[in-house]
Amino acid sequence: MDQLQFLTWVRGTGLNLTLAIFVLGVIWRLIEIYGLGRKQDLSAPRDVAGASGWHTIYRRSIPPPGMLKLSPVSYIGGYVFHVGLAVVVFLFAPHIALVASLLGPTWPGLPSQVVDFVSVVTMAAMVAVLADRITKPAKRFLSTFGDWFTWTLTFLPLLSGWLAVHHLLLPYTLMLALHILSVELLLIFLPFTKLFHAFTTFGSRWFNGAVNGHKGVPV
Amino acid sequence: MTSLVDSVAARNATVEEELARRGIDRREFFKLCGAIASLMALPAGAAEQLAAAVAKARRPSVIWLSFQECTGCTEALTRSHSPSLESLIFDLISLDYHHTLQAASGDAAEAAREAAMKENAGKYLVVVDGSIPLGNPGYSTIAGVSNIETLKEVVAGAAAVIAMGTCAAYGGLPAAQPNPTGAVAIRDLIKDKPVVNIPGCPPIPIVMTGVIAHYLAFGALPELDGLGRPKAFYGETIHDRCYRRPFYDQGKFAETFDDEGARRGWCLFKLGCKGPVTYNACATSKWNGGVSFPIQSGHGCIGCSEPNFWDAGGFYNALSMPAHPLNVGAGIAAAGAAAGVAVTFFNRGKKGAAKAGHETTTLDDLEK
Amino acid sequence: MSASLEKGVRVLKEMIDAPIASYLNSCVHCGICAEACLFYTETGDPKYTPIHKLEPMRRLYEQEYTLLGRLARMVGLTKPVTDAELAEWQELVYNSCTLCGRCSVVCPVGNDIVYMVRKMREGMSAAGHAPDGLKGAVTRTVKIGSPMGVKLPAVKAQMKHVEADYGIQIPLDQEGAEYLVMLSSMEIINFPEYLGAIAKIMRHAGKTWTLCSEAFEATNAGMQIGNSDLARVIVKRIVDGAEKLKVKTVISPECGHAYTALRWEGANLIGRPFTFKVQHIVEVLEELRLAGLLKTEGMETDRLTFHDPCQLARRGGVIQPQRNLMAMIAKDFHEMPDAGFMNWCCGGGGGASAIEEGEELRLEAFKRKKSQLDAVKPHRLVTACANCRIVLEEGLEHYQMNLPVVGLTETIAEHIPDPVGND
Amino acid sequence: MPISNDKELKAALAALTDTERRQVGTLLVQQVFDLSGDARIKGALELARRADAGNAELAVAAAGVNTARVESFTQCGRDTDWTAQAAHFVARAAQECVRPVVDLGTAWEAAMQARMARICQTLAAGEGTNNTEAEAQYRALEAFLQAKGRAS
Repeated sequence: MDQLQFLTWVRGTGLNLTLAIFVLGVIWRLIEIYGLGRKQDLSAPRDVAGASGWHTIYRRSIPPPGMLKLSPVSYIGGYVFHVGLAVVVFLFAPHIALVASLLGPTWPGLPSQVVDFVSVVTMAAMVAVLADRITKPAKRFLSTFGDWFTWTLTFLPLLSGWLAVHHLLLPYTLMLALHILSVELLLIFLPFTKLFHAFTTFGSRWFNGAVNGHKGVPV
Repeated sequence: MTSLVDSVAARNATVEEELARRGIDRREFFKLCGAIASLMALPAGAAEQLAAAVAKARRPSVIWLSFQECTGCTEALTRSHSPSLESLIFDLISLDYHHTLQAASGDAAEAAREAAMKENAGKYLVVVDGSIPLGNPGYSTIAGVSNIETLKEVVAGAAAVIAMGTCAAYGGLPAAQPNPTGAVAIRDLIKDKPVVNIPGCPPIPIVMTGVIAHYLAFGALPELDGLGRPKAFYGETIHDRCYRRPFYDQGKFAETFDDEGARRGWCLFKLGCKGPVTYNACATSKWNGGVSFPIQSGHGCIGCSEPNFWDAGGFYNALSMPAHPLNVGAGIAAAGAAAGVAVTFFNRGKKGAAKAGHETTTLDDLEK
Repeated sequence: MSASLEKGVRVLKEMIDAPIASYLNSCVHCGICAEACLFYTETGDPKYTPIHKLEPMRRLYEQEYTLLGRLARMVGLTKPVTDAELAEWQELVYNSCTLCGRCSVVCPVGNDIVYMVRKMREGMSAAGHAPDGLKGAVTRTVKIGSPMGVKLPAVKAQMKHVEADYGIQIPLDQEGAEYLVMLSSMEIINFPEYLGAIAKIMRHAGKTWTLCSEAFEATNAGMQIGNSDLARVIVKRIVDGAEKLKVKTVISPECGHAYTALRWEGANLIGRPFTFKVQHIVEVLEELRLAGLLKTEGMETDRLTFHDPCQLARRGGVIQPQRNLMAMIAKDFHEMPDAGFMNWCCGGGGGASAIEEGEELRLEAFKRKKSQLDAVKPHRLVTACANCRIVLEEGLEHYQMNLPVVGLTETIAEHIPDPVGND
Repeated sequence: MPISNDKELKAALAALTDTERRQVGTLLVQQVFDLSGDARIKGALELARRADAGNAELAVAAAGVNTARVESFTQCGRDTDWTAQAAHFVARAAQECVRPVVDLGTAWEAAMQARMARICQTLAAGEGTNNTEAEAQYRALEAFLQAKGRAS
């Protein structure tokens, strides 16, 4: 199998397989998780404006008072690389074209040079967050193989994508193929690792907000 | 066009004598060598050295074998227009057998080939265009002899083999899915002789001339890359040499073949151009004597010099697009839902059993 | 029938629900919950990271309720939860967790970690891995009626004493009264002035109230040990008492967990909504204040600050009322840093103060409260939870901080003038 | 003038000077001191009895008594030992006597805490709630007033 065949495979069959596993995995896992249901709270609710699951979904993105200075790398690094990932994935012309071709809608993107800069910043933030995971005792203690694996799964697409765009290190055919392959690995593992927090975070925040909102506590 | 048969007398003449006989003066010849030297990125001083060597060289005997091919490669080489560099090629070599071009036919043609093989044993070049069908030898034969037999027989005494065109180099369109004839490339069959692949559908004539001239001048084939292609011509991608590259970098793309962008000559990436993944010299040496090349004429490169370019997804699917239409339909979602519901069914059952089996904790149940 | 791993696992299987599944799948091991937990920040020991306290339950969830998890266990990739593991986790789930809920409000992906610890305690207690202190407390509450062995005579004695001290008649078992006042054993034993304060306030506000002889104990050690079966037995007494006396509202006293147990878990424990209202005494005082029935005189002049009991403020939603009440009686009131919603725990809640072997860790964790107080340097510390008061006083004593701790209700009662004509 | 109820007790206390109130308070706490026996409280009471006790000394004694008070709390969730709890109230009563400023309220508070100590003792003995501490306090105050030669 030579480079063009490899690229064709990842752009064709590989992509097909990946999206299938991804769609299947996400739906399966979501039902598996939320199908467990929960008991209704019979205690009398305390109605307080702004205390509900929906509020928590956005409010929990803001660091609670006093927490930012306790874990700045987690918060700032976390923000930068999540927002950066979103910009690189959803505002880069080729990605928009790809998504538009798959799902239909299209939207304006950012100039390639801006996205290029953002991707470098995102990679830097990820390295910072990785360093934090290695040095901070609580984080290090919690870290399992899954954490290091999912970090790599998220970092490789960024790196290979950046190298492909700049035609660096490997021939473009191979680097583009590796980039697409790394994205496919990310999508395949997403529903079965902690990356699934991309979906369950909203459910978790909603439950947290609902349980505390019932008590009139806007969390 | 010099008829091949009556050139037998001139067979032993050197290139210099042959050119003089044709009335082509030394300046024209020097211009050819200068062009080839520069094209192959040889050092400046090499032009004279190349000219001196070629002039002295005895024109090698070349046997051209055509198997499963469309004669496009020959067509490209023999395009007749002003006495171009390509036509001069036939002055550098003694083309002793080419069943399309030679006047002889039938037994006479085969006799000419066998004579050339015997006379130049071990020194003649074999040029092949077209792939070889392994599915059934009967698919493609010359004079009743299967291509595979002819190839083996001819290549046995050859000094080197030049696989001319993507079919000979990598199997080409005959090898496209489902490859009914079991077409294979030369490199898949010939392992014991040096093989030079000159892919392209068709390849650029100057590339042919360059390789021959290099062989004549230095008595060896030029440096090849991993896919057996001369690095001088196939070292860069079309994309890296494309004059529209600045538009790609600025994100200026033509969206359709006749929109504003296309008319402005913007990058054709979104229209399926495979320039970034195709190694060839089209963007620099261009075609038809430097007139143009596919991208310059407004159509994306289809990657014709890359193996399997024919099965690399739609020619008009951009590289960042799925190669083929995807089918991730409701079936997949349904399967996911089914798995989810099934697990939930078991989970609820397990939870229910745990609830049913709940033994109310009393005070002494706190102790083990 | 005695406790066993099998029983504990069965209870955990019953407890795990969609929220817990969602949380366990969302955790990204970012460690921010540790930064919010005083047992980690003051000891620096990563094992006190809140989400780590749920590790056995997480593994059980994975092996029981996820397809891949079940497969992994079948092929031996993961080990089932062992009894030894639960024994090892006892210290993490009880001694080093006061159910203060700070981790739940900071988790970036929204995991309600304290919700899970509370559920995990169900399994731990059923498996026999609950601290002896709590076992004793819940046994005494079920058998005698109070975690500290207080029987009705002691309540009656205190009633008599308060009547003598305050000159007000203490109603007992008065059917049809508006309020049913509950007491926590801590108040009956250590802070009798609470009952006096209630009597004074109720007379001042002209409200009818009563104690109930069958249900004077407000606290619920069953909830602290994390066993709903026992918690149900305990809370049922209060419900029966309240419904027998046909009261409109039950007042949960100056105690954190009593409020959570009755107000939020009570209805779910007995399986039906209450027919009466439940309010913390601070909520009642605020209501009286708003209704203009709480006219205090004079102001405290020394420098005061307020310690928000976790179960009342962050976990119960009562944050502003205590400030309004303090404004009524304190001239020189200063908020501690992180006060209110993000307040740090005193270190003794959730039954932790009943665990003798947890004493040393609690005093270590108290340094966080010390730094909060050092930032404000008050002359007196006001709070609204009897257990907080004792834990605070012990901590302050341990660190040689001369800082008296008083209850909000008692302090307000001191500012209520005696009606004219009293002796 | 005999004192037979709390109203008269309060009136009598109201008629005393602050220093006398501290001494009466100390007297009442002394009557229940046997329930504690804590040396720090013993020292504090002796100090409070001296009319010339300075604020600094009082503060030191107060700290000791406070420690005794905190140490004698019945821990949350622990089984109540009413005898030990009695000692806690003796400490609380003693704390009133070593306050820098003593007024009617503190004297009355000392009396009340002393009674709580006695109640704890009766509870510990399981004799129900009635005890004679109140009367004992009336007799003590009468004796104090007698000694002061003032028959109010």
